[in-house]
Order: sequence, then C-alpha cells, then structure tokens
Amino acid sequence: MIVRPYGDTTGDGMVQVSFTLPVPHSKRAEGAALQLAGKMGLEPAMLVHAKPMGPDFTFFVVYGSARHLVDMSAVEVIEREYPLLTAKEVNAAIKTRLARPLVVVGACIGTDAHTVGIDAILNVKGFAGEKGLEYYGELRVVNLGAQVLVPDLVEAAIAERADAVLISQIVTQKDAHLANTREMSAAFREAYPAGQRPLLVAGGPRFDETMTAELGIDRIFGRGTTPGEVASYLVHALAPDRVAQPEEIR
Amino acid sequence: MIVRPYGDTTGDGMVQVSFTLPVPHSKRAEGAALQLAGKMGLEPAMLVHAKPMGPDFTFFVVYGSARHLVDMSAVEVIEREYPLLTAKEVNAAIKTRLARPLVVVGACIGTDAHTVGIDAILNVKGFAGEKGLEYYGELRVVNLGAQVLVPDLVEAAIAERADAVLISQIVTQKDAHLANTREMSAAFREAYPAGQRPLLVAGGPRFDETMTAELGIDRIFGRGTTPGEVASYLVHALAPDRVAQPEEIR
Amino acid sequence: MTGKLDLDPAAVAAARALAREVGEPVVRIAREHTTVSVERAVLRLAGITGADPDGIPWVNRLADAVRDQTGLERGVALPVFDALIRENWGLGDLLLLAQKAAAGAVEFRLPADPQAARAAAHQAVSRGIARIDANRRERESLIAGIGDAPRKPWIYLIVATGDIYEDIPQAQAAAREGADVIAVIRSTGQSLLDYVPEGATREGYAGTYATGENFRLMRAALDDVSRELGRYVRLTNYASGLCMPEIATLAGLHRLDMMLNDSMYGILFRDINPIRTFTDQRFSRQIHARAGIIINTGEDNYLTTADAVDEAHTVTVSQLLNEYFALEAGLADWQLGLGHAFEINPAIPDSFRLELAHALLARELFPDAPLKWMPPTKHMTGDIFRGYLLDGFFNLAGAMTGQGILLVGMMTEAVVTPFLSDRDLALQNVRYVLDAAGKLGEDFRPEPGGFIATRARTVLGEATELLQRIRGDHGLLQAIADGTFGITKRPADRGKGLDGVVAHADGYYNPATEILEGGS
Amino acid sequence: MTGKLDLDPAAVAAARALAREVGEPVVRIAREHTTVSVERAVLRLAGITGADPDGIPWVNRLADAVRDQTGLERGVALPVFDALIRENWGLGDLLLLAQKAAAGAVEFRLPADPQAARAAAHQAVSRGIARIDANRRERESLIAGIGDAPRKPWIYLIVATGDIYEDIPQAQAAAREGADVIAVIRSTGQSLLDYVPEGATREGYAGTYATGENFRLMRAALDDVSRELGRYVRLTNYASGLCMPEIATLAGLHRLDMMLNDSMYGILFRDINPIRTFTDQRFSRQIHARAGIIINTGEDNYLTTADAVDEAHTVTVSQLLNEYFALEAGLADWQLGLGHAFEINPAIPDSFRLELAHALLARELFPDAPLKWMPPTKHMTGDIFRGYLLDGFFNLAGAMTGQGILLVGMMTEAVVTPFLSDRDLALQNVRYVLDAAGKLGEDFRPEPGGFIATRARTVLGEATELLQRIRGDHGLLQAIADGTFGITKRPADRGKGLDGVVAHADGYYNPATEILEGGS
Ligand code: B12
Ligand code: B12
Ligand SMILES: Cc1ncc(COP(=O)(O)O)c(C=O)c1O
Ligand SMILES: Cc1ncc(COP(=O)(O)O)c(C=O)c1O
Repeated sequence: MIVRPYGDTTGDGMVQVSFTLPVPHSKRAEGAALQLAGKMGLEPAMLVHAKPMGPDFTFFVVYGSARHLVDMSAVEVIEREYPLLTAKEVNAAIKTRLARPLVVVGACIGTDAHTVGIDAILNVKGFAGEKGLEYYGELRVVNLGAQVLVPDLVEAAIAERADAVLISQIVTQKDAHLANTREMSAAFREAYPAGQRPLLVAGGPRFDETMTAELGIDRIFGRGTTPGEVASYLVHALAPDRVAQPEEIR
Repeated sequence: MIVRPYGDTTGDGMVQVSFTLPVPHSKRAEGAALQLAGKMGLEPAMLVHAKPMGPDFTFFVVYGSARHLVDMSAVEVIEREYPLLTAKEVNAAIKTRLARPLVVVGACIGTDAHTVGIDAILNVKGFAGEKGLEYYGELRVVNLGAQVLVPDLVEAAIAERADAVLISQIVTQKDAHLANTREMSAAFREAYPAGQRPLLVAGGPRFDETMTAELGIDRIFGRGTTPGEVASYLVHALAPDRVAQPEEIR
Repeated sequence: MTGKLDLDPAAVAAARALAREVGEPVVRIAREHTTVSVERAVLRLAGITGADPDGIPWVNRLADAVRDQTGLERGVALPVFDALIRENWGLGDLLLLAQKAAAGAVEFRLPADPQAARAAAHQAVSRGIARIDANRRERESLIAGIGDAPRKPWIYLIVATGDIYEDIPQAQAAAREGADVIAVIRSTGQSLLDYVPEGATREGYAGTYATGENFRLMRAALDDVSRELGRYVRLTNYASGLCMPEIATLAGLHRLDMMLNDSMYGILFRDINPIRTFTDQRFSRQIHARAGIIINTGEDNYLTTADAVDEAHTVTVSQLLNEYFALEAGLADWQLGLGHAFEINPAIPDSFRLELAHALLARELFPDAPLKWMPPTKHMTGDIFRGYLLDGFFNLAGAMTGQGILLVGMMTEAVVTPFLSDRDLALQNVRYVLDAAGKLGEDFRPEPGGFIATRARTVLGEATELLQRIRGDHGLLQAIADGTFGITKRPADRGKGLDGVVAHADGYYNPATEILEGGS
Repeated sequence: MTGKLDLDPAAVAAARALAREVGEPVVRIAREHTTVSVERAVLRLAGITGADPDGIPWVNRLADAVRDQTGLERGVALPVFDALIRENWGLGDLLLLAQKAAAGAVEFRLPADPQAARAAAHQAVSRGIARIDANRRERESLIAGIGDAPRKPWIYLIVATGDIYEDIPQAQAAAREGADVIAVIRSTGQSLLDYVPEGATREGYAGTYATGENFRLMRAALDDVSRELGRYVRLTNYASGLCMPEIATLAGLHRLDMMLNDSMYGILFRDINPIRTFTDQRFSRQIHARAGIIINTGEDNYLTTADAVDEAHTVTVSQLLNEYFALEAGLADWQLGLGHAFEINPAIPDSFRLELAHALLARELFPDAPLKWMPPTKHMTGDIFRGYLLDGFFNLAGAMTGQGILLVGMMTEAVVTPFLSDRDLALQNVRYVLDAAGKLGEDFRPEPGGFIATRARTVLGEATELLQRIRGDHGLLQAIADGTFGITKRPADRGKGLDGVVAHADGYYNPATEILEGGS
C-alpha cells in the first residue's frame, strides 16, 4: 500500500516543517529556506513564517506538499516476534525451561543519571500499571542505579552471573547514548569468551530500534516500553519454548 | 556559501517536521513515518510523538538532521531591481516622465472577498505606517472591491484606460488563486491588442513570486508588501527613468 | 447578570431601550417588504425541491415565472396556488407546476377572490412547518435519549474541505475528539448566489455548499456518531447571504441545530443591500425561532477589519441590535448566540485583561444568551507555535467569563483551511484549558473599579453614546451608510440583491409569516 | 504575606520552628566536619589556580599531598602555609608549592606553634575574600550604572551546548531576546568529579563544564551584552556535586550572580554522602552570602521523580529546611531563590488551579524570597505544540502568583537540549504572557475557603506533620535514609564522596570560615 501525508484531502501530501538557518533575515534567506524545502521534496512549498533571531539567524515555518510516497510494504520495523506473556507465564516458563532464576543486571551507564526509565522497567513499582521485573518471582534483579562505569558493570555482571544485562541511556546529545552503548558491548566482548556473554539489552526514548547490529547488542527498547514486553523478550531469548519453535533447535 | 539548518551547533542540520499519515497508529505506522522522514533527507530521524487521531489517522512529530546543503549562491529570489521611492519621488517621476496621472484599477477577483490586503495597498489609510496609493497625487486609483468577476474587471480597465491592473487573491485552497489569476490574464490577452494590455500585478500572502511567467502576468507581491514598494514598481515599469537606464531604450 | 463588573442596571436598561428605538424603524421596513428569497422560502415550505438540468432550482424557476407575470408585491403564494388549483393538481404537484411554468406554459394571475388559493397555500406551507416542528421535537427527544454536550462552553469546530464526502469523516473524527458542535463552512461565493444549489456537492472552495442534501447527509452522519458517543452533536451552517430565508428553511427542514445569522453581516461584508438583508433576516429568524435553532451572530467579523479596542463598542451596539431583532422575530434568549471575539492585538499591553473585560461585559449584558466566542484570526500569523498559545489564552478567557459556544481556534489560521491534525491539536488545547483551568472563573474577581471593571464600563458607555448618536442622526440605515460598523460604508439604495427587494402592495399574502407570527 | 490564602500565621510560625528543630542537629554535624572540597576551596581563596599536564588541578595535587602526610582533621591551611613559610616563599607562590608537593618534594606537618602559619593563611585567604567583596561591589555598581532587569519575574534561560564558545553567542542572543538571567548547564558527570576542570572547555555532554575560565569568559560576554542592552544580565551556574564549595568560591571570584545550591539535591539525585553534602553546603552558602549571590534551591527536582500532588508537602518541607540552612549560613531573604515547579500531571482535573495553590503557598510562606519557578518537564512529551501551551500556562501561573525567577520552559523539553529557536520561541511565549496577563494577579482572588485556599492549607498541614514526624523519629538524616524526599533512600553512611569527609580534630583551622563567620 502506498500512502501520502494527509492535510485535509486524501493525497494532498501536506507536511509542516520548521528550522533555523544561520543567515540574517532577508529575501535571500527566505529563498534559501524554500530551496531547502524543495530539496526535502516539498512542492509547492509555502513559506509562512520567517523570524529574525538576532543578527545571524532566521527561524522559518514552511508548509508544503511532500512529493514522496510512503510504501507501507517497505516499512522497516522491529515487530515483536514473540508472544506477550503474563507475569505468571514468564515465571512458569523460566521455572520449567531454565530450572533456576534468571539473573538480570541493570544500570544507567556513563554519566547518565536518568534512572526513572530503567527503574520503570526493573522496580516493583513498574510502569503504565504493569509491575516491574523485580516483581517476577523467577527473575533475580540487580539494579546498579545511575552513572555506572562500564568496567563496574562488567564486573557486576560476572559476579552476579548475569543472564542479561539491561542498560539505559537517556541523554543523547552528541550521540552519547550510541558511544556509551558501543563501549559497553565492546567491554563485554572482551571480558567474556566468544558466544558466552550475557544477553545485552539497551533502552531509552531516542534509540533507533534497528541499530542492534551496529551497536553490538541483542535488542533495543524505545519510548513507552513496558516491563511485560521486556520480560517476555527475556523468556523468548533465554528460555525459549523448544517444542513450539523447532526451527530454533540446532 | 553553503549552510545547513542549525539546531544548537553549527552544521547539525536539525529540522522539525510534523504530518499526518492516513494509517491507524501502530509500530508499522511509526516505521512509515520514519520512512517518510528518511525520504525527506532526515538522517538520523527521531520520531518523538505519534498520536492516533481516530481509527484511520496518526499524527507524527519528527526531529532529524537534514542531510541537504543549502547553496546560498543558487537561491532563487525576486530581488527588487528598482529603487524604493518616496511618495514625493513617485509623484515627481510620473509628472515629469508621463505628464498625466497614472491609472490603477484594483480588485479582489473571483469569489474572494478578502479586501483587507488590497485595501492596505490602495486605500489612503495604507499599511505598516505607509499611506496607500490613493494618497499619491499623480495616481488615479479605482478600487472595485470584493468578488469582482473577470469580465467586469476587464471592462472597468478598458473604461478607465488603466495603466495597471492590480488584483488580490487570498483564498488559496485548491489553488483557487492560481486558477483565477490565469483566467484574468487570459481575458486581458484576449481583450487587448498584443503588447497593449495594462501592466498586470497580483498580490496575496501565499503566492510564489517566481511564477509570473506561468501566470501570464508582470509581477507578484507577497506577504507584508507595502504600498511604497508597489508605487515604486509602477514607476519603474510604466514611467522608467530613460536617462538613468539607457539599456531600456529600444 | 453575574455581577462581577458592578454594571449599573439603569445604564444597561437604557442601552437596551435605545437599541429598541433604533431597531424599530428597521423592523417596520422589513415588515413592509418581501424578497425573492423570502418568497422562494415559502415555496420550499410548501414542499418544492429539485433543480433543472442546468442546476437552477425549480423553486427559482417558478418564483421567476410568477415575478415576470404578476410581480411579487402580493407574494408568490396566491398566484402559485391559484394556478395549481386551476390545473386541478394536488398540493404535492408544485414541482410539476414549476416545470410547466419554466416551459412558459403556465399563466399566473392574482385571483380576484384569493380565498381558495390562500387556503391551499396555508395548508401546503403548514405541512412544511409541521415538519420543522417535528424536527424540533425529534431533536429534543434525541437529546433526552442520547444525552447532551457534557458541559458549557460547547466546543464548536469547523470542517471546510469543499467536499461533503470528505467533510463527513472529518466531522465525525472531530466529534469523537470532543466537538459538541460541527459547523460546515460554506464555499466562497455561495453567499452571492441568488439560488441554493441542489444535491450533494464535492467542489466548494474553502468550504462546502450549503444544500438541503448536504444538510441531510451531515445531520445523519452526526446522528450516527451522536449515538456512538452518547451525546447529541449539533450541526451548524450559515443562514446568510442572498438566500438567507431559504437556507434557514432548509435548516429547519433538515434538523440543523444552530445557524450563523446576523442582522448586518451580509450588508457589511458581502455588500448586500440593507433592506434586502433586514427583510430576509426577519423571516429567517422567525423560522429559526420556530425550529428551536440557536442563531450565531457575526460581531466577531467587525474585529477582523476594525480595531478590537477602538471599535469594541460597535460590537456591543450590534449585539444589542441583534438581540432586539431576534426577540422581535420570536427567538428566545437561549437561542441568541451573540457573537464576539478575541481579536485584540496581542502586542498591546494588558491585551488579555482587555479581552476579559470585553468578554465579561457581553456575559453580564446578556446573562441568558449562549454567547458565541470567536478565536483570534486577524493577529494569527504563520508562527503556528505562537498561534497555538494564543488559542490557549482564548480558550482560557472563554472559560473564565462563562462563554456558551467556544469556536475552536486553529494554529494554521493564517495558512490554510484546517488540517485534520489542526483540529485534533486544537481540541487537545481546549481540553487542557477546560480541564485544568475551566473553573478558574471562581477565583476571578476583577478589582472593583479596577482595570477590567473600568474598561467594561467605558465600552458600555461608548456603545450607549453611539446608539444615541444613531437615533439622533438619521437612524440605523444612515449609520450603516456612514461606515459605523466594521469601517465599511453601505448605503441603503445600493448593494447586491437590491433588485430582489419588493415593497408589499395591498393584499400581500404570505402563509408562512401568517403561521409563524400567528404562532399556529 | 500577601494574604490571598488567609494562612494562619501561627501555623506558619510553627512549621518554621519545626524546620529549625530538624535542621539544627545537621548544622551541628556540618560544623564538626570538613571535606576535601572545603579544604581545596580554602586554597583557591588563597589564590591557587591551574592544572597539571593531566588536567588535575594543582589545588587537588596539593590538598592530596597534605592529606597523605598530615590528614585533614585540622585543615590544609596550617600545613600548607607552614610549608610555604619554611620554603621562604611569598603568599603568591602557592602554585610552586603545589608543583613541588606533587613531585613529592615537600614535607608537610602540623606546626607545633600554628601562629605564623595561621596569620599567613588568614592573610592569603583574605585576599580571595577581598576579591569576592570587590566583585560584589562591582556588581552593585554595574547594576546601578547600566540598569537592572526591567521587571519581576526575572526571565531565566539555559544554554547547554557543551562548548563554551557556542554557549557565548547563544547566551548573548538569549539576552537580546529578553533573558534577565543566563544559566550555563553543566556537563553530565561533572557533579561526580572530585575536582573542578580547568580552562575553557568545548566538550561537555548536554552541558558545559563549570570552570573558572568558563565563568570568566561568560561573565565578560554578558557584561558586554548588558552594556549593549542597558540592563545587567545575570549569570548562573551550579554549586552542586562533589565540588560544591570550590565552585561556589569560583563563582564568587568571577562575579557570578546566582548559583544552583541545594541542601539535599546531591544526596538524593547524585547519591552523594549526606554528611559530605551538608558540610559542603554550609561552606558554599557562607561564600554565597558574602558574595551577594542568590542561591536557587532544587525542590523542583523532587517532582520529576515523585508525584507533584501527593508529594507537594515534601517540597514545602524542603523549602523550609533550605531556608533554615541558608539563613544559618548567613544568607539574607533576598538571596533565597527557593525552588518549586509546575509538574502536576496535566491530565488531572483542575491541575492549573492546583498549581496556583502550590505556587501561592510558597509565595505566602516566603514573602521576601525571590522564588524560583521551574517549568513543566516530567509531563512534557514529543508533542511540541501541547508543550508550548503548557509552558504558557506555567508562565501565567508564575505571573499570577508573583514568582521571582521564571525558568523558561522549552517545547522540546522531552526531545533535545534546547535549540536556538526553542529559546527564541520560549521567550516569545513568556513575553506574550507577561505583557498580556502579567497583572492578572490583581484580579485573582481565590475564593476564601474555596478550592485553592483549601488545597494550600492542606499542603501546609501535611508539611507540618511530616516535619513533626521527622523530629519525632530519628531526625533528618534518618528521614533521608528512609526515602522521604524524591522517593529515593540515602543512608548517612553511604554514598559518593564519603571518603572525602573528615571530622574536625582539636586545633582544626579554616581561615575562610573564620573570616566568613566573623564577618571580617
Ligand atoms: C526526570 C528528568 C531528570 C531528573 C532525573 C531523575 C532521575 N532519577 O532519573 C533530573 C532532574 C535529576 C534530571 C537532570 C538532568 N537532566 Co533530565 N530530564 C528528566 C525528564 C524531565 C524526564 C525523563 C524521565 O524520567 N522520563 C520518564 C521515563 C519513564 O521515560 P524514559 O526514560 O523514556 O524510559 C522509558 C523508555 O525509554 C524505556 N527505557 C528507558 N531506559 C530503558 C532501559 C531498558 C533496559 C529498557 C528495556 C527500557 C528502557 O522504558 C521506559 C518506560 O517506558 C526529561 C525530559 C522529558 N520530559 O523527557 C529530561 C531530560 C532527559 N534531561 C536532560 C538533561 C540534559 C539533564 C541534565 C544533563 C541537565 C543538566 N545539565 O543539568 C541533568 C543531569 C542528568 C544527568 N547527569 O544525566 C535532557 C536530555 C537531552 C538529550 N536528549 O540529550 C532531557 C531530554 C531534557 C532536555 N530537553 O534538556 N533530569
Ligand atoms: C480578515 C479575514 C476575513 C474577513 C475578511 C474581511 C475583508 N473585508 O477582507 C472575513 C471575516 C469576512 C473572512 C471571511 C472568510 N474567510 Co477569511 N480570513 C481573514 C483573516 C483573518 C485575515 C486576512 C487579512 O485581512 N490579512 C491582513 C492583510 C493586510 O494581509 P494580506 O491579505 O496578506 O495582504 C498583504 C499582502 O498579501 C499583500 N497583498 C494582498 N493582496 C494584494 C494585492 C496586490 C495587488 C498587491 C500589490 C499586494 C497584495 O499586501 C498586503 C499588505 O501587506 C485570514 C487569516 C489570517 N490571519 O491571515 C482569514 C483567511 C484568509 N480566510 C479564509 C477563509 C477560508 C474565509 C472564508 C472563505 C471562510 C468561510 N467559508 O466562511 C470566508 C469567506 C471569505 C470569501 N468569500 O472570500 C482562509 C483562507 C484559506 C486559504 N488559504 O485558502 C484564511 C487564511 C483563514 C483560514 N485559515 O481558514 N475572512
Ligand atoms: C453571519 C455570517 N455569515 C456568513 C459568514 C461566512 O461568509 P460567507 O458569507 O462567505 O458564507 C460569516 C463568517 O463568519 C458570518 O459570521
Ligand atoms: C541543585 C541542583 N544541582 C545540580 C543540578 C544539575 O545536575 P548535575 O548535578 O548533573 O549538574 C540541578 C538540576 O536542576 C539542581 O537543581
């Protein structure tokens, strides 16, 4: 299926854009804004607002019809490929398939001190009405808190015999989250024999979920993740139902 | 000079975009929004807001770095190629060079009834502190008002021996302004012998000023035009200073 | 009067009395005239519908034929029903008559003994009015059964795609998001058409044609969504322009709930002849009164061309006149959606408090009217962020001063007719403000004698003075000719539709007026 | 007390007395301890600057060397100045001493007769304090000469690029657009560094390092723009984290005007040891008091993790404690930018009126303090339009309740550190609200005994109860350990920087404290 943005009529393609150009306000600057809009594929484009911000910058609002088509069949998205389990089902699966508690080590790494997100996943209190992983009888959760250095995280993972390591990254300025996550996965690669490192999971509201391979980790969770999604994923990845999924047996 | 949009650091390219897609909200829909952002040249793109609007539509806000470069030297803009004259200078120029009052017929054509814009240019009261064309002693202004049909406009232009015809178009839905302007210029082409039609000028906040040729007219004035700009243009086009501009003599 | 402004009741009574004095001569003129559209409305009440192959409604063809042959000084009813009787056709055969008349095959006359024609006309028109009555009852029972808007102010949203089939899903979506009232904006140009287009239409500019069929389709769609939502969603259109009486009639026949209907908008903003407008207005208001339709007046429009501070008192004057004309036509206070707007230049100091003063003045002058509160338009720019904020403060002023009908402002006001998402965002804005601060009025008590109270009193004073001046000079028609409202000059003997105005002659008969004024 | 809430003066006095009771034992602990950063601050006042080739400040190298050899139980001053005297160096040669000490070539001791070392230390530190005094006078004369912020609330804006050379033009642009106060947000991570980086820095994350040189550069840039604009633009940074005392000192030495400085933020949000924090806090506040710097406390932060309605009273408790600690340290009421925030979930009914109740309570409890009013952050989402509106209502609440310092909210709060244009739009928002409705407070009179007054009284009651409970149980340190504030548990014997806490021994000498407490 092909769709286009919708303003007030099917197919009108209408899109709103705003940005700043580092040029003083003038007719030329407005022309430059329209040039950019054109390159973004807006045609026709209407420059509806231009505001000088000091002597060196101008802010613009542009509306226009984007000529791009959105091909729904080519949409890239990490769909949940595992069933959403209840807490009870998660516990049962771990008990029967793993026969020991599953160990999860969590932390907010680097200089990031935003713990609300990882706490929402790990603490009993939970998120959006769902209890966090600590609530699950068959999960043993070690939450290291904020600003954990990568070496300390690796050490804790080894000491706790972690099955999964969950890290949170909220600050994204200058791609801090990407740098920290890469540093983390490299450290685990070094510290563990090949193929034996724990499952590496990252979360935060500004991650691109398709970047796992690039970052050397197993899974990324974004905006609005709930604890149940994470628990279900952990079961899927670490205690899979071998009967139901024969293709997984090697 | 090459510039890029500016968020908080030179060269970061940051742009804000919002739009609706005619698809129900889902992860797939979010992926579709990111696909569109990618086609618009945002890379990386962050989907920061997705809001279902009923069962069939989703609204998105995306931020991202536009990879396009803006080439200031390639900016297309209709620069004022004539000097801005005072009312006194306009009057003097018409008096000495034309030796008769210059006749201007104005109207808001089609079904458009937004007269504030054309009145701002024509009425004594004027706009942005400048008096309107009626105030100029050497201009004779005939303002036909709102919702003037094209045949009536042509008739009035002939009757008044108009040197210039000024039309206003504010309603732009379904490109009404373009259709009306084309109809108008065609009617003048038909009614007058070749090369003798009055100067045709259109104005309104959503015109693209570079479209004169396409619309068959001489000049377009956009957002925030002042009467002085229009008067100066009329002098430039209809009573040019032959000595100062020798290249205009044929 | 809620009494936050400490207005002097004597001053209020005096202003109201002046409005009556100024309005009365105009009512007299309206009573002594008819218009082509009033006469066509009578025929529509009698049941005629449809259009010829060129799209000209049969009601126009019929009325024109009558006018050509007998003139309209005594109305269309007698000649038409006289002809029907002579053809030996039933009351349901008006369409046939119109078709025959259009072919030039009917001879119309003013019957010497009008009795039979009168009776037939009365009976035919009664049926139309009975349908209006039934619609009113149905509205009441739907509201009782389904439920009403959950609170005041009612949230009023426009749709304006030009295509009734795009409008419908958008209107339903808006209702689902919280709209209590949907207005279908009309196409540019319709107001100057001297006929009402027929059928479902898909090609309006910046609005959708007001037609009987469009009314029916939209009302049915809103009935569906009302049931789905458990609250009756109201529908609004425009009884305005050259066909004001007919559109009012169609509204009554299709159970619309509110209608834009102003005593002077057409004069000022469409250059429609003043006598035509006042005559059409009186008839259309009689219909609205009967139909239980709430009217919305158009004072907000003045402030798009005139300055909202300098000319604030002209809004008050117009509200008082609209009130007088409305009550005279039989409307009740609860049907008076008197208009005003949040249009003060936001750059002037204390602009929000000035808005509160104006809004509270209207509230206290018309305590029982469901005031219509219009969002900022003139000072909206392409800066959609600033616009969204301004709309929020408009919503707040509406809540704080107890406005009845809140027209929802759109951040794209200066850019395009509303996008689907603009409406959604605008409703989110309204919801936030009403939920978070809807009851702030309880804590809002203007300092007695302070900035707000003083400003309100000043405006009332200026309004009273202006009314005095109008009375002292040469009356309302002259004031309109002089550019008193919306800084636009409109002489009484000029303007569009003048040729459709006809002074009554002896023996003028209009069965609709008879029923509506008789209350039978 | 402006008296809109009809608070019972006895209840207010009781709450304040409880805060004193709860705070006093903590002050006693602070008086009996020193920290590595307090000691380094002393050396900074004595004039030492610069860093070794690895970027470790000489002041750290010197203090560490002293600590290794003599411990810090009696302070750094005596061992350091004793060594300086023994080396026969002047007071200006501290850097040399540090370099030599770092090379392991100085032997420190606690002189048996401290007299000479005391005198030298006192003299050296006096010079630093004299510079702070001179800065205070210069600030006063600049304000007198150039002019002050045009109105209250002061408009406070952050810059946060991470690069001081990008920050400077952005700060100047913000000032030109109307900011009265510029805050340079610090890089993540700086708060846990146990040293203050040196020099101009360009590589912070989500903020720029607080360094003496960055302070100097930014203050100079703002002096330029202050002159250009004819109003003195204030500069703010963070005296917070492990180096709170040193950063306070650098602020005094570089004429910063306001500093974020909270008695519990570091404990709760950075897991810094409580004793360390209270000790550092007391010293840094003594410096701020002397420097004429306004402190901003951090109660707003609680509401980012705790619920703003349920935990509103913890904000009040913290304000009362911050007030007590501040006054004890010598700050005057006009220096107390006590914090609070607009963080109630906008989805709950009457949220705006609840905000007004909370904001007005703070206003009336602390009538002479320039309250710091923080914008919504927690409930901001990627919906920038909704965010822009919410910020407008935040601005309105600030104006209506007479807040002193308005932190300007950004529509991109949930997205990125502010863009240049976000600041510009945010300032436009503030300007509109203050110009249009800035004086709405005059018309805002909460119904006595109504929703707002009742809510305010409830919060004060809950705060009083909580203080009683803290007193009755085991005091403030235990309450913090139990998770009373910001729902975070912090035991007194844990946390970062604990190893930098040292109990005074007999003969502890700190020339800075001597001067600051002596008022000489
Ligand atoms: C609360 C908050 C704070 C609190 C943090 C308290 C705490 N203990 O966490 C305080 C006040 C201390 C704070 C401080 C700062 N903050 Co802050 N803060 C926020 C705020 C308002 C909300 C964040 C939040 O709690 N969201 C709610 C949670 C539930 O959502 P979430 O984090 O997205 O988590 C969900 C998912 O992402 C996912 N998830 C997250 N992590 C993980 C991990 C795993 C394994 C999984 C599976 C899922 C998962 O699941 C969660 C539930 O759905 C945001 C603005 C905003 N409205 O978003 C700014 C914000 C995050 N802060 C910001 C900044 C810059 C700072 C400071 C650096 C500012 C400064 N220089 O002083 C400081 C220092 C912080 C530091 N060193 O890191 C910026 C970051 C900008 C950027 N994009 O880089 C933001 C966006 C504000 C802004 N626009 O400037 N902050
Ligand atoms: C005032 C107003 C009205 C008034 C008009 C009164 C009057 N006598 O003009 C009233 C209330 C009557 C009205 C009605 C309607 N309006 Co209206 N109205 C506006 C409003 C609020 C302001 C327009 C204005 O006056 N701008 C100020 C003038 C000075 O600016 P300007 O027109 O751009 O003119 C300047 C330049 O463009 C230029 N210029 C303009 N013309 C010319 C001509 C020449 C020759 C030259 C040289 C220069 C020039 O110079 C001027 C000075 O700088 C705008 C929203 C907005 N904020 O922009 C909507 C707006 C224009 N209206 C709109 C609509 C749809 C309508 C209606 C059709 C709605 C309806 N269906 O009922 C009706 C019917 C009008 C009709 N038939 O045309 C839409 C148009 C949407 C679109 N882009 O297509 C707008 C944008 C609102 C919206 N978002 O829906 N409206
Ligand atoms: C009373 C009234 N009629 C009509 C209109 C709409 O204009 P038009 O006459 O073009 O339908 C308005 C505009 O708001 C109005 O207030
Ligand atoms: C008192 C105080 N200190 C510090 C900060 C900033 O955090 P950081 O410790 O990371 O510099 C804040 C945040 O607003 C604060 O309120």
